[in-house]
Amino acid sequence: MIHNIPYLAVVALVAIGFWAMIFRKNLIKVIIGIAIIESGVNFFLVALGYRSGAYAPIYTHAPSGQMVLPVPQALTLTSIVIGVAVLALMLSLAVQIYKKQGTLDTRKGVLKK
Amino acid sequence: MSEMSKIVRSISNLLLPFILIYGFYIILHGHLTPGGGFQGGAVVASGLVMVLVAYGSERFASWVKEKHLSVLESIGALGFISLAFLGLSTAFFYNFLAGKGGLFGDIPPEGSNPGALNTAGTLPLMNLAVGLKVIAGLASIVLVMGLASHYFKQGGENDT
Amino acid sequence: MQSILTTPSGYWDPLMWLFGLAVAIGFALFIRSLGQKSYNKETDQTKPFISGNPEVSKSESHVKASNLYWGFMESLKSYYSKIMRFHTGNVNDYVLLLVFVIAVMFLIIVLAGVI
Amino acid sequence: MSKRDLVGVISLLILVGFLGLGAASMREFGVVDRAYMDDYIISHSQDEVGANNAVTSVVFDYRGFDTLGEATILFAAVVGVIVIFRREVHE
Amino acid sequence: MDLLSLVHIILPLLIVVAAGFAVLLRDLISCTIALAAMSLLLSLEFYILHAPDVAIAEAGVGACITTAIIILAISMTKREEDER
Amino acid sequence: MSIDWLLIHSPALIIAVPLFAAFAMPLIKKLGNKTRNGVALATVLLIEILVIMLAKDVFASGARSYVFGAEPGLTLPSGYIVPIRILFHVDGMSAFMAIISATIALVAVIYSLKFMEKETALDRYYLLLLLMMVGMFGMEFTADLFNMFVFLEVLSIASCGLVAYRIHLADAPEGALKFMVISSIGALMVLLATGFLYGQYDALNIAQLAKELQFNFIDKIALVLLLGAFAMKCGSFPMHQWVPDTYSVAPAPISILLVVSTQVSLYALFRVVFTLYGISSNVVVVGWYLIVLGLSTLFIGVTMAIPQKDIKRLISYLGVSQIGYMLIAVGVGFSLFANPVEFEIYGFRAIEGGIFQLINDSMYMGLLFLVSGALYYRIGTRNLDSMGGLARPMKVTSICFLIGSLAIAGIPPFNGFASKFMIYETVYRFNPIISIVAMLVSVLTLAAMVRAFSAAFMGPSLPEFKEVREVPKSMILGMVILASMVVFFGLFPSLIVDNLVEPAVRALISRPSYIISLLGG
Repeated sequence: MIHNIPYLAVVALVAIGFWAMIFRKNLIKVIIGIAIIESGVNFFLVALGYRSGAYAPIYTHAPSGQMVLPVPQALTLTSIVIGVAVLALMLSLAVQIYKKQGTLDTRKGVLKK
Repeated sequence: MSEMSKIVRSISNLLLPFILIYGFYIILHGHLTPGGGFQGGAVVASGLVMVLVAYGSERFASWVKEKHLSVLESIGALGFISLAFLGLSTAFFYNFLAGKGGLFGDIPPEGSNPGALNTAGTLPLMNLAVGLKVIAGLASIVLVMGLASHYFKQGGENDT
Repeated sequence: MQSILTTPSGYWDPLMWLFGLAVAIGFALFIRSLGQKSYNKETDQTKPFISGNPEVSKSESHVKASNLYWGFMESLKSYYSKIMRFHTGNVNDYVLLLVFVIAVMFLIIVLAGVI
Repeated sequence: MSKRDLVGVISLLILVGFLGLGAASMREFGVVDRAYMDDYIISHSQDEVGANNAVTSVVFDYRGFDTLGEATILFAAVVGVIVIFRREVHE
Repeated sequence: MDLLSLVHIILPLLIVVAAGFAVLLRDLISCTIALAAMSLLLSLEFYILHAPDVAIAEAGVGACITTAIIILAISMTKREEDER
Repeated sequence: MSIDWLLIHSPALIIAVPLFAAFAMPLIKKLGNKTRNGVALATVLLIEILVIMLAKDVFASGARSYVFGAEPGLTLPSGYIVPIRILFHVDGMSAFMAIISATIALVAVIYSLKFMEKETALDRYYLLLLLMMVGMFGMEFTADLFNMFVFLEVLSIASCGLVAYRIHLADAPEGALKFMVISSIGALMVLLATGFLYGQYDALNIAQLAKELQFNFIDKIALVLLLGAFAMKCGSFPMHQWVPDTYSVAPAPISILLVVSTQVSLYALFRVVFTLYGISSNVVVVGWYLIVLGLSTLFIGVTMAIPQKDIKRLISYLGVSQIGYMLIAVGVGFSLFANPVEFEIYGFRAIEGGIFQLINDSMYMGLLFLVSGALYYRIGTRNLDSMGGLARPMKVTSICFLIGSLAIAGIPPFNGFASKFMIYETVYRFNPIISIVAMLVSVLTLAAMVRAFSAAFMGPSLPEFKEVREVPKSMILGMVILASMVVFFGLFPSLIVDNLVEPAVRALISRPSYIISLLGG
């Protein structure tokens, strides 16, 4: 249990992100919440690949021996770039909403019912 | 984004070459040391972002045009997918250069070794293509948003 | 026949249905043709008669969409006021509902094996 | 505290509780008990692909198709941002 | 308990604290700084988890590009969060 | 370049050719507008042909696998028991979904040629449209959970760019942002579930995971996350509110592609339920969960549709309620999965009805959205209150709308009736109350469509619409293609069910053959 602290930190990050997305009324805060969940999931993937006492999966400098798992790192790389792409798109939309409606309040949208 | 003070500008001038060299090193040595196209592209793009912040987006836009960046990005993406297509005699994404000798075709010795640039088949080429694409993509995102903020500050109601 | 769709307790044949429809329409037309033939257009026969008042203009006699089904909406007012309040159009609520559904499903699916 | 907030807090707590239980009952951090896929890559990537960096060989060779998808996503996002901030909307 | 496992406990806690600040602060620029700090700590954690590739990517993308984009967006909108 | 070679590589080519065209689009732009439209149209046509070839082969001679970066057919490295590389697995169900996506994309491009003519930056429009197609095909073909996440993101980012395409409209950015928030959070839940499964079994391949799955506590958590995320992406009841927001602001050709993209999410849901978890999960609970979701989606969707003033919102709410039919039918089939006798009697037929409903839904929903787009093209508004008497100037459009509304309400002899008939009958055997509610919803659907039809097309011809003419030929062509398919599917339902739907359902429910064909015996 105590050794699973990184996993529990991931759950805490997901919870904080959801908290921001549910209870914060500012669109930029909602987007920051998504970024936090994204970071949490990335952390989760890398933590899954960790093997204690092993080396980075690169032969150039590592002494031959056990290595940490390479696949989760590759997945995380993909996921980081996806994260920044999504973030840029959402922020530009938020800017346009501010331009159209003069507010970033989620409660004052025009699409209702 | 408007221009910043002279101190900031000279420091960014000083730092830019180092960041660029570091970024291109990461891209080129992606198959040997930690790094690769994405990481190096992100580093180079962050150097460009520094210049954009220091000099302001209008001045940056007079050096680097958004349409040129989009052509560069397109070329990078096309290069990447073409390298994948070239393996189609066996399968999509087949690494047709690895282990065949010639350019990038050497096989590194088993186990821990410093490695040679001349290995890994299509990987260095893919790294280059992806690096180009990521540099152009991230830079154009920041450039477009910076220009938009410039026009917003001017406060035109009728222009988007 | 490629058109017959068999189901566990019967079948459905659209071509047969179309044939039946054609017969029914033919029968209806036949009955219609038995009626009086002396219907003349462009006479007073076809003009609307609104208790002696002049005819209203076309755009005024058009029933707009929000006025259609007025009675239906009125009789279900209590239901609709609830359901409309539920549709807030607020991004926070969308995420809240996802979390709510996931939480309920945790309770159902994970505990279903335990209890 | 409104009814909505109450629902939110309770369902968030349930979510976090179950996720936390799951995380706690996961295999222990740092102890990998089965790694068929990754061990194959660690032991074969150097002679199959020829790259010293196993992560790069995963990114561009074993899972190269994911990377193509990722490049596509970045491309789409850049195009989306340019479309959103384009200045003239009618010809 | 050796030093490394202590680091594996402290760094995640710091990351969670930084994330909490990124959500709780009212000033959006401060939130962005907290987010950048979280990214940097995360990148450090990746380095300790023997993932140097991911650490470089997270430092470049998460701490620099993301921050720049968010600050650009805030400069085009409002800096303060609305009152509840 | 023989036919065999083309068939072997077609799963990869169907993804790669539109990607190549999309990446080249910023360069093609310089060659002029005609070339740009021609390239987009040619790519979509080529893909349609490839998909039909592949589907014919798959229906005739079984599923096809494709390995990226290794010799064809070598799904496992020699002498090894787990797959390492990314695999594509095209079985009947994937081919069926691919036919729907390719056809609707073709119609969307044909319709866009005139409809979007007045907008700027059209190279980027076609680029994003092609990327959206790539995302759909990727999600349909892939046999890898992480790859599914990647293509889910490709699909949602490309669609987000297209929803926000008419950025000058007041509500476009808001609809797009809601869509993006929803889809990115859904995709993150999928990624979290992938992480949980990966940590347990060190595998990402769906077949490998399905083989090893034990349905312990962590597998249950992953199942819940996947179900929640995909249920939200396909717009089922409590999480359906983003659907009308997004569909109503998107251009009409994009709305019909968004309908297909929700169906692709539904396909992913079915894939998770049937192939990944299958019999090893608690079938009755999961099946009843799908049924309850479906019922509430049906009812809320249709009752919300009736009072709408915006024609596209009205159609979108009806689209939400149509998803409910598929969820109910498949849920009934899945809850009988553990009971082979009853499953053979009517459970299989129920799933067939649901899958047949899926292809019909894409056709008539597409038709209705195209008609609403035609109205917008001519009179520049989506508000039903300011329409009226449009049947006289726009004859073809109004006939298409009539066909679409009768089909969506399940009136014979159009295609909606055939699939709904199958669903009513099989579900009645399972539980009569569900069937009765479904029929009631059908009546309410007819009521909503009659309201829209009479408000827009009937009534006296209004003076402000004196100048309105019929829409241009390419838009008419798009509508007529879909309308004739609606009529054809309605007249020959058995042809479609026997040749398209049945192989798809057989592929969907046969979990062991999915595992064996990828991993060997």
